Amino acid sequence: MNPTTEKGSIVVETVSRIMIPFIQLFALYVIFHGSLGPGGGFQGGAVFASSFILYIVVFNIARGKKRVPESVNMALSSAGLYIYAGVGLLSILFSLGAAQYLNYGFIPFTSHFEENRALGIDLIEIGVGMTVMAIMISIFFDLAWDKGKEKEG
Amino acid sequence: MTGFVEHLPILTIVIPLFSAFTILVAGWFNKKSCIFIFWLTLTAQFIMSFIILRRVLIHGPIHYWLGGWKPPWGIELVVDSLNAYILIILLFLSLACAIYSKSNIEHELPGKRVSFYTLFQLLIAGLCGVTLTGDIFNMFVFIEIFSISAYALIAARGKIALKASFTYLILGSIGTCFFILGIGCLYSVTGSLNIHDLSLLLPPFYGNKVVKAAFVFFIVGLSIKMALFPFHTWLPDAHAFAPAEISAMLSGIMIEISTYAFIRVSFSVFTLEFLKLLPVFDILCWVAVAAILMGSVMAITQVNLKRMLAYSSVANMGYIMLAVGISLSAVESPWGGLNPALMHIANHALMKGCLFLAAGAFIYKANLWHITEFRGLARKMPYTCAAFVLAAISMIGIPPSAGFVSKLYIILASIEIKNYFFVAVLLISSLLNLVYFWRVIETMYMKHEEGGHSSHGSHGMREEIPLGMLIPILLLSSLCIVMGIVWLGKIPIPILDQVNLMFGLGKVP
Amino acid sequence: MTEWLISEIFAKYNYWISILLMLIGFYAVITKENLVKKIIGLNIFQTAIFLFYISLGVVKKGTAPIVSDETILKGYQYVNPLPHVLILTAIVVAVATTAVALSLIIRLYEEYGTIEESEILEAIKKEGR
Amino acid sequence: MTMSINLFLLFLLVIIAIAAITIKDLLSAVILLGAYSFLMALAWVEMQSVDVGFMEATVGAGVTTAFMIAALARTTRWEKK
Amino acid sequence: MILTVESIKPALALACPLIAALLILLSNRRPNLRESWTLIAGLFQFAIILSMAPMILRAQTIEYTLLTGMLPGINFGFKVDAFGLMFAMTSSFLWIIVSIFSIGYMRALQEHAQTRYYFCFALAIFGAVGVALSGNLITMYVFYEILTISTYPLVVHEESPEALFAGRKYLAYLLTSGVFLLAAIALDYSVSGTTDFNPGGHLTLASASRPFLMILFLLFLLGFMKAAYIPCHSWLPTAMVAPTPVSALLHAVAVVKAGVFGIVRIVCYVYGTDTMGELGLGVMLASFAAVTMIGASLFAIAQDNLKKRLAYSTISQLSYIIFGVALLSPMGVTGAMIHIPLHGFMKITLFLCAGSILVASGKKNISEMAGIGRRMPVTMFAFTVGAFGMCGMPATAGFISKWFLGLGALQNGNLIFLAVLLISSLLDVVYFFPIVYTAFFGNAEGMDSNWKGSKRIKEAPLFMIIPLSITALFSIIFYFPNPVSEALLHMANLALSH
Repeated sequence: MNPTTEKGSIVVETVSRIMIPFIQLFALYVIFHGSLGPGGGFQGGAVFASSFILYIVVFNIARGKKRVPESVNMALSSAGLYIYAGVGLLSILFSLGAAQYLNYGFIPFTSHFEENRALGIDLIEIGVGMTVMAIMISIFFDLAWDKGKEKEG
Repeated sequence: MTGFVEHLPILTIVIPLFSAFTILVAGWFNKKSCIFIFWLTLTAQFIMSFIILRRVLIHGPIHYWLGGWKPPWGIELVVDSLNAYILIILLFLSLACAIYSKSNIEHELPGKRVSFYTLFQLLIAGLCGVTLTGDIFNMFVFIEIFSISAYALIAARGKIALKASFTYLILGSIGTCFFILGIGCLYSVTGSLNIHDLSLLLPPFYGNKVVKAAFVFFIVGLSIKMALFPFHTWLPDAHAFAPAEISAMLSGIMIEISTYAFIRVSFSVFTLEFLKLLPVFDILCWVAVAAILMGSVMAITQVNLKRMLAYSSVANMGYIMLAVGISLSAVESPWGGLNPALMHIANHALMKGCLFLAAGAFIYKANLWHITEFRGLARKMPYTCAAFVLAAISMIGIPPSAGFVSKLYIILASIEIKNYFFVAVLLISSLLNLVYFWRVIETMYMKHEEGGHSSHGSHGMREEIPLGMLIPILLLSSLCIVMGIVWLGKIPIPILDQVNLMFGLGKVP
Repeated sequence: MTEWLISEIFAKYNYWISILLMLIGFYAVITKENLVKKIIGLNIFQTAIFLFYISLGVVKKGTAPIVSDETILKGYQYVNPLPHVLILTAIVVAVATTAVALSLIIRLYEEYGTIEESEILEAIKKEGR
Repeated sequence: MTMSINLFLLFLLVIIAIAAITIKDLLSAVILLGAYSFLMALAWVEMQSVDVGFMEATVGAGVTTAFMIAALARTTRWEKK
Repeated sequence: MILTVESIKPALALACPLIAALLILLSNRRPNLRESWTLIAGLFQFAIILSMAPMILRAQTIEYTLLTGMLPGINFGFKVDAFGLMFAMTSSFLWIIVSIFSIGYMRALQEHAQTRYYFCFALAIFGAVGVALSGNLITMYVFYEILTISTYPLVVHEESPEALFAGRKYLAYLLTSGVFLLAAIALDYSVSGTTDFNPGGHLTLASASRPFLMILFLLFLLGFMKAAYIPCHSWLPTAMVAPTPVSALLHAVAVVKAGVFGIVRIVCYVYGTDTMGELGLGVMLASFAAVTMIGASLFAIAQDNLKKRLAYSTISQLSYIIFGVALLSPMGVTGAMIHIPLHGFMKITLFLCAGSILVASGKKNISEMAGIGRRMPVTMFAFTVGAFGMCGMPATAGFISKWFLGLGALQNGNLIFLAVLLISSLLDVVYFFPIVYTAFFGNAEGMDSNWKGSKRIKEAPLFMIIPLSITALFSIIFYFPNPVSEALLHMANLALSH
């Protein structure tokens, strides 16, 4: 039961190799479909993160770290937050202070107010998804990776 | 340019959020840059808080609809004089702790600087959020944000702090669970979450059992958060074993913010009429009295300075809650209404902030935790000890310090409601304060070292802490005295009057 | 009596069950020595509160709050979506709390070699403050 | 019909919750908690709150369980007493 | 008709010691500079206070408001009337004297922590003069507590376990009393809506019920525990472990007099003599004072330590003042008021003498002082003057105040009180006379052998001799008609006029 040392069986490895892209595709669907149906940035991000967690559990944690290094995690989580909060600030900026924070109808992506709004929501969902995914993965790393044992082993 | 000022409340919440993650990224490249980003953010916030206060005092409350959605549906930020006032205290103490933290964290948690500052920044973002929001569920979310950051920050020193943090986590989560239960009850009755909207929708349901239950849930939940007497068990360890600046933030601001949440919920959501229906505030007074006595007595039994200060915080929460409890019955200006409570919130933030930072300084310099080890400390660290004495004098309530004024006001208010027992308790507790603080001062100043911890001998060199740590301590301690004079004067009257007017408390001159 | 039972217990059974679950969770948080068990209890407690919220939003014969042409045409009633949004946030918060708690448990285990509360307290006492 | 499903799910929830807090094997307790979360998600979907059900299924049943198992791997599997 | 004048002088007078305290801290390393700050500030302060005297003598009061407060009816400010000015003049003048003495004393004994000593001394004077000049109870309370806190380091100056114990006792008594005082002030304020001092008082029977007023008075009395009446006196003899100049100024003038001053303020300016009389509190207070006067004298007889004996004498003498106001008759109040400066001068002479004996010979106990009068004639002569004054012998200042007190007792019409006064004076003689007798006529054998080898005992340094001679001189001068003593009497008469 130690994800750092054990070697997985070939069946599990192969199955998850096939599964992971599909999980990720589904996660993307969830993120982008969030504004229309069930799901959204957070759920999508969590699904995305679980695909990585599956990867880490099946292969080992060191390989997982190589795939998603800590710096990438951090950059993704910050970038997600920047997107989220930045869109909010942009709406203030573009409306020259007339619109409120997160009133994304005012960001001139297109000429239509409603389209702007839809795009704004999508952007925000992407931001949330990125942050959630990165944070979840890094929490899992922190919980699962025993630094002491690594040095011994 | 009033249009811009309208956006400041949300900026005070978003900018620290931005900055928290910026610190994370910047820390990856250069560990030293974190602290500067942190300082910059806080200074900006502090300046903004003053602009907000000025705007609120002149033009009245700011209502800010997030995303342009109108209140019953969208989240609203409301800034009135109460928020603005609390925000300034919060940011001021944060700034002091931030300045202090530079040297201390390099020394105490050298490897964890980046994550420390990130969490600290998140803590401040959460506290600002609680203060500024006008939506009760949003308040819950921000309470959780600052609590989670606090759990992690408390645990930073490891060992006992871990256990303390865990206890706090469990109790704090239960507290917030009660809080959302309360929100749920209110929502089931009214279908709204906006504080202002609730206050309009609730009155027909005041007799409803669900509403009463909701109020009790709020009281229990927030009492756990603010460590009111029977629920204080998490506090002493958590406050004692956190890093110094976090202790200062916990004792000086975090429990006060929970008190603010309590005031907001009970006066803005449930209005005065509801509070007069139930005898809750009377009960609260007696609980507060128990907290005062218990906190003071327990503080006397402590040998660990920071634990002693933590118990003193329990007692001081008692003061604040007593003042809140009396506020209903005592109406006559200027000690009526919430004035004493608001005063003591500010004063306690200054005093406890100063005391905890000073205690941290002793630990920083010579790893001194226990009062008995402080022999002859005044010769080595004269400025820190002097600051400690000033803050302690203020805690005891000796004039003309800040603590004296708030104590005087609470006493006057208790006399007005003709409850002489409260007066006696307040006076006794100030004597108890004297006992436990004077013990420390006496050891520091009057007892000589017995060839103890220093290699320099009894008339050793000065071993003062770095300037960056000293300045906030001295600033806070001198404010302990200055604020006493300010409170006696007329400067704070507009703010306090506006708060009382808003809640329908007190007599307006 | 039976009327009361029907109106207060059976008609509102999900409230009663959510309260029962809350109590189970609360019991675990308070009495269990094991820290992981405490966290499990806390999770049950929180989820039960969420159940309470969701029950608030239920509309008999309502449909999921998804806007589409079909639902508008047929005039369906939606269940109240606002509690859902709240619970989404609350679940996030609960996960964050759990994550922090688990990391604390791991650190505690590294320090004291146990995750039983009484043993940790004993070790702390032995160490002296 | 739907009411009976709902009642059945909720009833099951109570049983699983009790099992999760009484069982001595922590790993089993954690798995039971995952099952509890998943059942809860089902119950919510049945109550027409699809969004929250989805969330609980991914986060409560998925990620939290993964976290807990990871934590158990670092500590110990059995509750003493 | 009393005219009120606005003037910043009270604030300036208070600023002197405060600034001096800061300068003293800054010139930590240079003793000469440090001590000259003390002297300069003392001179300035005395000059400012003295300059207020003409206005007061013209039956005016000086007011200065520092802060208009949030509390209606309370301004944080000063109001100088004749009584306050008397106390302020005494404290500030004696501060100069004692500062000069301290320089000699502290240097001769090479005491440690001298900066702290002078710093706290300046703060203590700040507190004492503040108490004297403050215009209402809240302001007075502020300075009263400053006085308590700032004298604590002086009491524990020695830092020995004994001193620490004394310090703890000191704080325990005085801060507890501060708590009572705060309660009393708050109650008073809640009843009458003001805490200002008015001749004639602001509390009347109409303002509250009789039991309430009685309890309030008791609280006030407990609040002014600095007056060291029995049974709340025991902190004072214990606090005698302090260096002698501290005992001299603080325990003969500033601290204890602040307590007595407070009681006079309460009796005459808060309750007013009429209300006091109607409530029957005068008799109660007078009996209290009578017990203290006689009891403390009896205690004093049993003491061998010179300073302790002086301390008990102080307790007894302080109660003369309380006794005087408690008589509620104009003569009695006048006697009480002038006893404040007169007793200050006489008692400080005695303490300074005790200090110079200690410096010159190292002796603390009376039994060891046989024949010392021949070695230290100036000191012991001054001591004799002081002692005679205490006993109320004619030709010393003590006679005047006792004369007025006696007249007051007659005016009151209660002969028992007169008897008490006489008995107490007799007891004063009983415990002072043996000291003078042993000092001059005792057997001087073995006097020289046990101090600094075989060195002969001689007079203390000039720094110490001059101050005590001055005060002794004043103790005599006040007896004979002269402008100063007439001004004092005039002031005491003015103090109560409406």
